[in-house]
Amino acid sequence: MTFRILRLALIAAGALVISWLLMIGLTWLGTRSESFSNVVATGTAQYFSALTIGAIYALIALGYTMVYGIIELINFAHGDVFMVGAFVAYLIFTSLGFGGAIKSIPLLIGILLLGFLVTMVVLGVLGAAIERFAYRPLRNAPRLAPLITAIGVSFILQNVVQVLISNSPVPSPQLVSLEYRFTLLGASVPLLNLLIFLVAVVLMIALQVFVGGTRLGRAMRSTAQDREAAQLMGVNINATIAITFFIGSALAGAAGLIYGLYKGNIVFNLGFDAGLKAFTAAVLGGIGNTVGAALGGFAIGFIEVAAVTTGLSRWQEALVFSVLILVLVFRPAGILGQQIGERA
Amino acid sequence: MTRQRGTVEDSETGATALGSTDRLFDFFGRHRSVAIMAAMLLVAIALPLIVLAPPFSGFNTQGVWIDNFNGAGIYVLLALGLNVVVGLAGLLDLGYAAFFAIGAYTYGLLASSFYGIHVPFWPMLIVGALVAALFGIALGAPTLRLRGDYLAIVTLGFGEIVPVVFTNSDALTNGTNGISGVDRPSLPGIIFGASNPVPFYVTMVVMLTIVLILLYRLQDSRLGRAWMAIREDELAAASSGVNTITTKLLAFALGATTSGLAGVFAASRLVFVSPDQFGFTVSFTILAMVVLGGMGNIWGVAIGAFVVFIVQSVVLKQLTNFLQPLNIPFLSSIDFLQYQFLLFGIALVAMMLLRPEGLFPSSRRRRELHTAQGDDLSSPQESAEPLT
Amino acid sequence: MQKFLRSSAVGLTLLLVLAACQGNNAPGGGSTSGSGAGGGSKGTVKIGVDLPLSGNEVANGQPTFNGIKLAVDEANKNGGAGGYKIEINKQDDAVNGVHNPDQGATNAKTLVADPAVVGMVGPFNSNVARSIIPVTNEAGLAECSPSNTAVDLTKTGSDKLRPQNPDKRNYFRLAAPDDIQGPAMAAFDYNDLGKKNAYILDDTEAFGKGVADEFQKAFVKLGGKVAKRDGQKYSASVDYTSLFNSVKSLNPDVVYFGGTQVTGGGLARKQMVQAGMGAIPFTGPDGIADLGTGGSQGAFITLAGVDNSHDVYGTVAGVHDLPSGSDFSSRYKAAFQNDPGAYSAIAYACTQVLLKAISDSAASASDMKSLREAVRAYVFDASKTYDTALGKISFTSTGDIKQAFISFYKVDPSLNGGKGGWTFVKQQAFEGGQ
Amino acid sequence: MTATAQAAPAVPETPDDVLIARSITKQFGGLVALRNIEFVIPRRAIVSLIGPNGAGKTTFFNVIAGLIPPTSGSIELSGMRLIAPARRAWLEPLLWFAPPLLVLLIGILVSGGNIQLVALWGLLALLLATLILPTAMARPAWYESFIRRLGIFRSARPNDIVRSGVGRTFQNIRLFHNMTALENVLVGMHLKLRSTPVDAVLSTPRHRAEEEEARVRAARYLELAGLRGRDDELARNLPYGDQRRLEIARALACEPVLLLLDEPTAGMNPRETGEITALIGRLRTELGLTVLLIEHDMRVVMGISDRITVLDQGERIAEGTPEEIRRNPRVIEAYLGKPPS
Repeated sequence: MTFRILRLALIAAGALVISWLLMIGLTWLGTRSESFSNVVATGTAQYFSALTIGAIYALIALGYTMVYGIIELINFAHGDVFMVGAFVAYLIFTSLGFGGAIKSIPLLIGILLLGFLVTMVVLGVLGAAIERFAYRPLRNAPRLAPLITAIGVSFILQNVVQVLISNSPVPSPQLVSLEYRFTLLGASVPLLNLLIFLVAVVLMIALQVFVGGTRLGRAMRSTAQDREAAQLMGVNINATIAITFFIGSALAGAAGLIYGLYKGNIVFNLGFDAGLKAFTAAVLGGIGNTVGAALGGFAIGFIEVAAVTTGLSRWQEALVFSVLILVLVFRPAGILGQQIGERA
Repeated sequence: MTRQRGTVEDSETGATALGSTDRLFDFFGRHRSVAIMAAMLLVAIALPLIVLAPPFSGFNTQGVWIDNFNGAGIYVLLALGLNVVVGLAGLLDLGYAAFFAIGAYTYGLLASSFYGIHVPFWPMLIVGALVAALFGIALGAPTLRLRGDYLAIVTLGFGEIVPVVFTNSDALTNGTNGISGVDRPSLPGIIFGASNPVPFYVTMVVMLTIVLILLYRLQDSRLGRAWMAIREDELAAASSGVNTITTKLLAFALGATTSGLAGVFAASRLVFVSPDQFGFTVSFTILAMVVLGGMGNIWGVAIGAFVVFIVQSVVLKQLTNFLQPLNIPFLSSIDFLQYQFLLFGIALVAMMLLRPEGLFPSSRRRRELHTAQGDDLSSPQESAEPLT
Repeated sequence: MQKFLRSSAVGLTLLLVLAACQGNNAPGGGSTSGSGAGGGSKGTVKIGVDLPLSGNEVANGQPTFNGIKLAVDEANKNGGAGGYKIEINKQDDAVNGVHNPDQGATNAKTLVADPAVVGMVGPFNSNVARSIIPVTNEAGLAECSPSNTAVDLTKTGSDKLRPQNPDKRNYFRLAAPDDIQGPAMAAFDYNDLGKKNAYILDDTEAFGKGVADEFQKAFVKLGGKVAKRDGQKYSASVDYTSLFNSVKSLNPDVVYFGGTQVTGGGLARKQMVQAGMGAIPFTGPDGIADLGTGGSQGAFITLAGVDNSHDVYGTVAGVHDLPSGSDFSSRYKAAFQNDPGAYSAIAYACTQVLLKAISDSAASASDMKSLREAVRAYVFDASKTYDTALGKISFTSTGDIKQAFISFYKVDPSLNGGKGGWTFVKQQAFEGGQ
Repeated sequence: MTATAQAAPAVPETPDDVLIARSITKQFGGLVALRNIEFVIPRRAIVSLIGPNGAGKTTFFNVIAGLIPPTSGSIELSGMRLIAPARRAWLEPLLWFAPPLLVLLIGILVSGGNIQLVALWGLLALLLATLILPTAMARPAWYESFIRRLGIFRSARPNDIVRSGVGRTFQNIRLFHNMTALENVLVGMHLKLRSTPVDAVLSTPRHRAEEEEARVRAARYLELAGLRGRDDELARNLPYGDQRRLEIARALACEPVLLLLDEPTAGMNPRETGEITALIGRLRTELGLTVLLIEHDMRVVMGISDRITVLDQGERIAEGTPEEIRRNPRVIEAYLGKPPS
């Protein structure tokens, strides 16, 4: 176990360094600047924005992949759950009277923790409720039926937020001042970016520990493997699936909160686009695989930034999907997905 | 299979007991193409008359309704094509609008002053369908090894890439501005105009009739059975001698064909083609139409597409204008335009919860529901059944 | 069936509850008919409106629609136009939340088929205009767009949009075309601000890309350099940080954003400042200069943040050092409790033009059909002039505004008690039409 | 047929052998599922494959059926070497992509910077690719022989195996559940029907005649398998035993020379087992089929087999007539106190 964690950490560290070098190389390709220090500085700045975007995608992708793993449903409403998370955090912060950066560090930490807690719980409940009303009745229906209700739920969530809050973007409070920065190799990076990355990593590790080491986690894994068998073993299927939705949606809620802090701008329809990207990330990593989802999220963030860096901003989306298609052509079950051969 | 069932029922009820209506059904059961033609003719005549009566007349005038039917017809074509891919062959395609775009652009480029080429509409119907079919094969080929939802995301990717390519190829497709001044169809003595939707209507009805007949024939042929076999169990299909690759590619190609037709028709009706008509929301709408109508059932899908289009593009859009003059307290003062998403979303969820199999489940599904008892010995394999 | 009824009843109830909650948020939403005391004796005529009014684009459509509604309400209060009471036939061209040319054409057909519709305002997007104009042209319905700026809608290439009646123009607009607005800002950047190295970013949509192209042409012609040209398709989860990171080392001294507030303007400025490029001026077309104060819903300054909105410049079509300009803004505020959007005033002016055409030609027209034609002919009579919220204007024979004035605006963060607002910088006349 | 009962030396081949497997090895990662299996099935024989669980029987079946390629070794079906590890497979993609890329290159060189011309050439290249790629993937016979001439070899896929006369059933029934029994059988006849999609669309007389005849024939297969009158029932609604029969009927519809039956009596009661055993016997006598059978029920195996091969842990430990196998000490050992019959 320790060995496995150590190996994983080493691989992750290696990937981080390699992608950093890669980004600097791409920056050189894109800018063709003669000044080496300029290239390194730009590349580093780009690298950190890729990590931040990737972390958000990864957190959303986790929810997709967990739900898919357990009931094989592409939960198209998940992106909108993320959006609702951003708005819940917005409502919490503004109702407490915080519209901008908080100077006092202890207060900031307290408010953030409170925000995370409330957002994640509210969103978890919302996710479980959606499952209860829109998906559970269709568990034995044809497989595309819940896909359509998912699209319907997505429309409903969007319209409700639009009508109740705003039909145009809303400035979300950026509690962590962007003036806190650190300089690395000539690039000035907001501390917030690092914070977001760390929060995402902590949440992912917590999820891994939960799924890997607790009774509930075991119930989830066994349900994902074989629902009937798990049921025979005394696993409460309905509760397990509800908990999966709860956790996935709570993570999306955390992602929403982070997104609001980072972007400072939220809008009722941001979920669909972000959700689509996150879903792509989940598939890229190997859907059903939580580590893969995280990996896919970071990969998509990286590709998006790389596209901009190399001057291909107009082709950003096309590039993301081209990479996806290429990966799937050679690894039909994603990067880390189980490459199931044809079984008899 | 309809024919088959007809004969079985005959032998059960006894041919002597047939009434005149039964005889009619029997006739149509045997000559399905004639039945389709008769039904389409009936529908084509009835629709413009129905809308003269309230409440439909409150929404739009007859002329506009007919034009709306033309729009609905486009989506019916699209849904019929997607039904081949998703409903029959069981391949979840989330980027189907790409072929619609390709059909429309084929016509837009070859029948406008953009390149100065003006190929007439009628041959272009076939050209557009063929080009879309080719692209169906080209975009289908990389997905052949993929299963289920991996296939879905790759097709979604193609659905995203195709409009991006049209948007960014300024020199070739006029980029984001699209191609305006696309030719309308022409026939001697008949004007295809914006204010005269009837020629378009007739064209659409004829196209739909032909497509319906062809699809029914294909569905009951060796190819149709191979599609369904792949949908049910790809491995068993291959082990029964079905070449899964050719069969899947044919499904993509045939699915794309009808959307190519739809694209050509749409471009000539709108006299304008631009990338923003083919976003992924179009793909999702078509998929919703197929599932709501009842996957795999050709008539069901056609009706589903028709209903969803009319609800989305006519009823929800005109609801406010419709209710206002009625002076119903409260209802008349709501601006329904703001709640379109909500209403459409609720409609999607409610319909799926009430009828998980779609509005008109295919006949085999109905039979399954009626005879579902007594298969407690069913094999565990059933839960792994793809898509359907 | 019972189950179905029950669930639809639940849905309806939910809907009504929401509607009730929503009631005080957007008073513009409700009844579309004028509620004026006056109204005409001769009956009712309608002004057709086609705008994106749902989903993402409602942020564009609703303020624009409010401008039209304000004009109609005011006219009805003063006795209508030409003895007619004015109503609005409102159409939404957004499908699944995105403007859709196909739906636009369908809506235009609906409007054209309504005999009482004698004039039309809209659409919002140039691509929708390209599908609508063939329809309205065939019906001879005067159509005024408050926001279409694509050059080919009125000038070279516009005959393609009129296959049926090539000689009978019906489409006119008040927005300054791209080939005026873009070069205007190019000259302003180059001459007035003294900037020589521009970073140009567009939203890849018809308007944004078109105006940015024209800006680029003119800027290079003046002798300026383009540091980098990018296009970032707007999606609600778009991120501009990496774009600005990548251009920082190229040292641009001015940024031009081709796009609107709704396709990312405010966010782009915010992330630009956060990427450490706050000292560089951010300039853009009328989609940026929405003239809304900071804090009002969806305004540029609100989204960019007032702290980030310094050195932001925008062009606005029309004459703007008018007392009536601020007057409009306060009336709008009184009616809708929010600041006007970028295109509210211009939509208001569009409606004013149509109303004047209706009232002046009402006497000569015997029925609705002839009134529709009379209104169309009236607008394309180049000798007519109109008093509008944008000042005294008249049109060329192609349907572009004759007195093509471009006003330059700048954000002043100290205005409105520190909430920020736009101040007038200067205005400039251009040759209108061809 | 008079081969010795020795397990170790290769079984002598006669020209009339339906299937000849030469030292088949299959590895899954580190696990050796099959090790150097030599195997021959004479025409019109009923051969059984037995062995304890995990012996590699189903793996061997899947290799024969073209589902999984062997790691080494080869299989000849009716004299054609169809199954073997791929050779020079990397060459093949070059064949696919070279022509379109060449066209594109020529286009770029010829059009001298005119982007519209380049795009036209690009479209041409794309067209070429769309023609080549699907053809290559569909692998029609002429393509297969063409690449073999270039020294490229790829193992045959399941449908090619069916074409060369092998029909199969599955251990865990794999029917087309939402299709009727008759339609299931009709899918089995897929390769025997000649009408093209164009025929179907035009509803040519040839197509209609063929469909009529196919339905009659399919009904006969159903009858043969003991499913008379259940033509119109959905496969999923059939009772378990009938589902097994339907699978056999579907396999028969392929008109195979060699029929692979994977535990056809699993989960059946003694009466049904007897019926299936009788059916298998009739298949040989009436249709002249060769049958390869995996079976756990020793009564069935001993009752109808001409020869029996025993696998244990991926190795062939014995081969011979039922009598010989019954007495073979290694087999008894492998089954550990589970004596035959």
